[in-house]
Amino acid sequence: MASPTPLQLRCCAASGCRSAGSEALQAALLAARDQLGGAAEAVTIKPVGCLRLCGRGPLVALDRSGGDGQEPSAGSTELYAELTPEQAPALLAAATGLGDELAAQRLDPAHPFFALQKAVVLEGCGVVNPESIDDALAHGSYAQLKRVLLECTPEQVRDQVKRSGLRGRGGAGYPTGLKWDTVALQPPGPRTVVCNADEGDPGAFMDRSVLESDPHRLIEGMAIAAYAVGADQGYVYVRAEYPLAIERLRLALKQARAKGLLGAGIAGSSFNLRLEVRVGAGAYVCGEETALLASIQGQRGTPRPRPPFPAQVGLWGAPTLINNVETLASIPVILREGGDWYAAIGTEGSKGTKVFALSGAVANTGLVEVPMGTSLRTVVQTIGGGVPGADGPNGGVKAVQTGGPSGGCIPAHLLDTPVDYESLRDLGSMMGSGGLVVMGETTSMPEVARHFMRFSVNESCGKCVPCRAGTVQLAQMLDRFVERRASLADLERLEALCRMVGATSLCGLGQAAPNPVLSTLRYFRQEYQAACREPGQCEPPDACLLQEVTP
Amino acid sequence: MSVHTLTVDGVEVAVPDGASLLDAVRAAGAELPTLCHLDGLTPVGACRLCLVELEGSGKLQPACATAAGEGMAVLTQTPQLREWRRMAVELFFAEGNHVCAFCVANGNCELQDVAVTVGMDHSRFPYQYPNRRVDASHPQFAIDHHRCILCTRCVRVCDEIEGAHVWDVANRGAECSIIAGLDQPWGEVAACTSCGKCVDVCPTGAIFRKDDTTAEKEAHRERPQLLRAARDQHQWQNQ
Amino acid sequence: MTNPSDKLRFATVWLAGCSGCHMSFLDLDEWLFELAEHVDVVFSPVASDIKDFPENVDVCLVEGAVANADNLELALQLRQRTRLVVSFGDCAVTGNVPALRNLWSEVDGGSRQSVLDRGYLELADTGAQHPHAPGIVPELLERVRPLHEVIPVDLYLPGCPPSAERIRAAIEPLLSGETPAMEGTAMLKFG
Amino acid sequence: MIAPPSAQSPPSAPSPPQAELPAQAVERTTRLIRQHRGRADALIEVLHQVQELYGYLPPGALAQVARELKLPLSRVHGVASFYHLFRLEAPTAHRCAVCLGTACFVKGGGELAARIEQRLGLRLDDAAGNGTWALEHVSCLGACGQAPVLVVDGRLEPRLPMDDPEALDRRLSALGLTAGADAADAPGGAS
Repeated sequence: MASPTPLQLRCCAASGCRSAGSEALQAALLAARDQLGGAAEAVTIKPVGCLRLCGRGPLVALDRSGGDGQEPSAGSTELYAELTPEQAPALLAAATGLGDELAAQRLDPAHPFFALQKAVVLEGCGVVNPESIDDALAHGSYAQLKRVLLECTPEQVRDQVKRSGLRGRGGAGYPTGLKWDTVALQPPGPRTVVCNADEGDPGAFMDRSVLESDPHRLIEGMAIAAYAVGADQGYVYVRAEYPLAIERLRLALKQARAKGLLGAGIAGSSFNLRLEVRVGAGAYVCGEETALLASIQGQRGTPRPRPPFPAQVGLWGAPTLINNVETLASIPVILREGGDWYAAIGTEGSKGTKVFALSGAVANTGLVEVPMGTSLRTVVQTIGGGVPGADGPNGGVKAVQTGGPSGGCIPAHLLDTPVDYESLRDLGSMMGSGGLVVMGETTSMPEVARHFMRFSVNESCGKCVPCRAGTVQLAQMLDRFVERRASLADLERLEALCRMVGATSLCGLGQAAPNPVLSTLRYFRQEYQAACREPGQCEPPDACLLQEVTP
Repeated sequence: MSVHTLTVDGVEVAVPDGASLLDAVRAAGAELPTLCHLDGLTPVGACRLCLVELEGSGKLQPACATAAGEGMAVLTQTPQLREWRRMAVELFFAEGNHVCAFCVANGNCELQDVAVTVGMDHSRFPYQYPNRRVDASHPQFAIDHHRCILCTRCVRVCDEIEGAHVWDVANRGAECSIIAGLDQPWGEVAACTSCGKCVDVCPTGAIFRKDDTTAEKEAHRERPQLLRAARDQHQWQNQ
Repeated sequence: MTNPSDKLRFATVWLAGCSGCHMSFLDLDEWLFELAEHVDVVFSPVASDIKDFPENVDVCLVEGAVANADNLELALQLRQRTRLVVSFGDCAVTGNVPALRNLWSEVDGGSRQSVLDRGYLELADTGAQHPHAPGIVPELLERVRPLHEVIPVDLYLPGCPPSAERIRAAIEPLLSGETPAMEGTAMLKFG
Repeated sequence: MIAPPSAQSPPSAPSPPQAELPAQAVERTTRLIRQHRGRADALIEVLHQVQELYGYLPPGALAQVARELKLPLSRVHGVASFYHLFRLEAPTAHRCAVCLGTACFVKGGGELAARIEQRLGLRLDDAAGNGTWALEHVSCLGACGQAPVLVVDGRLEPRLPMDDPEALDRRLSALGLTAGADAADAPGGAS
């Protein structure tokens, strides 16, 4: 562990707080410390990753009793929000017991937003300095990699992962251990491990937070995965829209290589691993695994039919393990605490914790990690605080969008649904990567559906016709509903085409593109019906049509 | 060589290992509509017309790009599949400008034929009328993008058989288009050998010989298969 | 049947098209006499002088796309007055050649302006000007549409033109109150 | 106006004007391709770096990349035009991106885009913009906690006050998002 320090300020240096001015704040804190001297000189100022409540950044945590508070709820830690550089001296004064000017900006660590979170994947997030491998090592990074290389066979590693019940956090929820087995048990030959960090769902920023806050955890997870499946090379495919994440990940890889934690003969073992970063160039479809592989190979990011699955035929034809960031970042903890420990968290079918990015019409926006099975109501109303300024049983919430453009809108009356893979699927939505966008009463559902359909139109790769041409037609049909010039026949056509595009598209993007329409039709059908003109409702009967076709 | 036994619409067939579901369907004497697939070229599974249902799982797979496996039960003509095929063809017609009346391929067009096969008597989806390009810069051939259905046969035949890779797909989604070189006029692309294979394989009137006018296009869509058999299996036509 | 005689009240309509479908219809030659025994032609550019579309029509073949205000008005009217509307030929079914101007719907003031400029200004040999005769020259619609985008259609008979045999094969069942199956190469052809 | 479908000159990119590229940039490109050991799978990485060099991907540079990575021209153009972040045309002096991700959408991102379109007199996602500014949409920047957000010349602008039109206008003016604004006036400008 790091040597205990009497006072420590942990300044959030992740994108959320950066955009709110955290760099200037940290510089001001350093300057103020030098200027104030005295007791302030003993205050450690450390940049860390995400402190969760992104909506009120920049955030700073103050540890009083020395050491890094594992959770902000620990009694010895205080948390301050929305700080300006001018307030740096006041913060140092508060830390050294010389003032209390910032009481109004002090957050209550017992608030459900913090108290109900369970940090597993995010345990180092907001605690370690993401740019220092020494700090990461002091917090236990790479300990599990070194241990498994020394003590465990690949089978034993895979066994722990299977016992944990971990399922893919990228959205589909495929059992991770099973995937690892499939790759490991392919005929002898080279294998590759790929981390899918192409987090493209609008409203999702979990993976970015992990990359920016605790990159060594991901690298360790990948290295363990590579060992478990027999891979000696790997790629992290990061979307180009995340420059800070890319920068920190590249730095972390360099540091890990320098420490002999990557490369040849890792930690004195015979295990070799070459890891590279590949940066995307703006294509949502590259989150689809076969498209991602094409992109890593320098091609257009178009998917191909499966089977064969990447676990059988992947990068350059070799078996390839593809896992998402959160999945791989869960691995070190699972090995440290044991698969059974992890499996005890969560529900029967969905084990462990899940990180959500909570945003939209909600009081507390930010990063939330909770056990699987926590109800949406707890996440949105208790943790999120509901819609600002609204009250009532559902706190002004009309619906919660999960799963991004592939998911759906869950209406307020179903807020007591536990968050797990099956429950969300049964409601016509999906877990997706973890974006939770809260929608208030004034949100028009056909408009939401059109928003997502336009996204799919924009992001369709154009390879297969249902997605390329079908999404265009669907978006135009939705225009008619948004502009209130649809007919009941349009409603029928909309549903029929949704089913066709969903069933016949080549990849997940097209297959899931109709979900936002279908789920809003399921729960908010009256809004679509209200946008239809009844025959005979118009005077003259074809007024709407005439309006449309005449100059 | 091992053999897989499977059923196609209840008919039992045996196909060699490595055969596709499309091969199995044909072996069973059934037919599936196809547009992007062409024997002799690598399948891409893009047009979705040859989707079949695997009984039991209910999963849909493109027959052209899926390997036949032991014990599979394949359904090719469920009412649902027929309806979706028709919708796919409607989407093709609606997204381009397919005016059969004065098309060079009228009467020899796979899109036109497939419309009849799937029973499309009109498109329920509004026509998009994209304003696309016509490139007649090549001395012998021309490409009319209005008629292109993005099957990528031209891209594949030029790459896989001719080895010139003149063509590729540019942009994405509804903006996709076939390009020559750096999106240059075809006639200016030095890589083109003027072999005419892209003309031969084009399912519609998108790529054609400039000598041909309405309904005069002759396509030779069997050529890639002959060439591939000649190269891979040394089967020549004079033997 | 709504008419007192047991003959079907039969109409044909010519919207934006070249009249080729009507020519093909006339190619039915002597079968037209047979047809006349089963139907009263109550409205047709080739077989009737009536100027207003009548009420209580049983079957109407509609050739052509919907390209101007008159086309639209007539289409709406015939739909209200007809039991079974047949979209007759590629222009009615797909928009076909008349709809090619839709390619310019997004540019230079839209397809309407573009086609007028091209036709009356750019290609004029002398006296270039836009036709202007309110109430006489019908206004062009901004977008040319196939018939079924404007009114519900009961039967589609594509072709440019549909051959006389296919027209007959489609009409014959209608005379005995049956619906023809528009399937297969015998009944379906575009172009 | 309807231009007759031109058979001779499709409006496509001209032949690569290799000679016009600055020699220094051409050399840099060669060097960076060598750093990737000329591997074809490095194409996307190479394009990123070449775009940094020129601000966009000029045809001549694409031709050079194709030659030195031993890839077909059409393959390189196909990849360059597939990904949203690659620009095939020279960018405007200033650029603004409005996030239309779901969180920003819920918080008024659409209205924000419309307001900026109006202020700058340009259209969203038109690369030419108003000559000085171009406005594009991005699908999510992962800054959902700060929604709605803009990126102005590479700098993220969080929490635009959509519920207070006056404050919004002041903020947008302060960012230089004003019609006819001289390029040099814009804070954070390239000057």
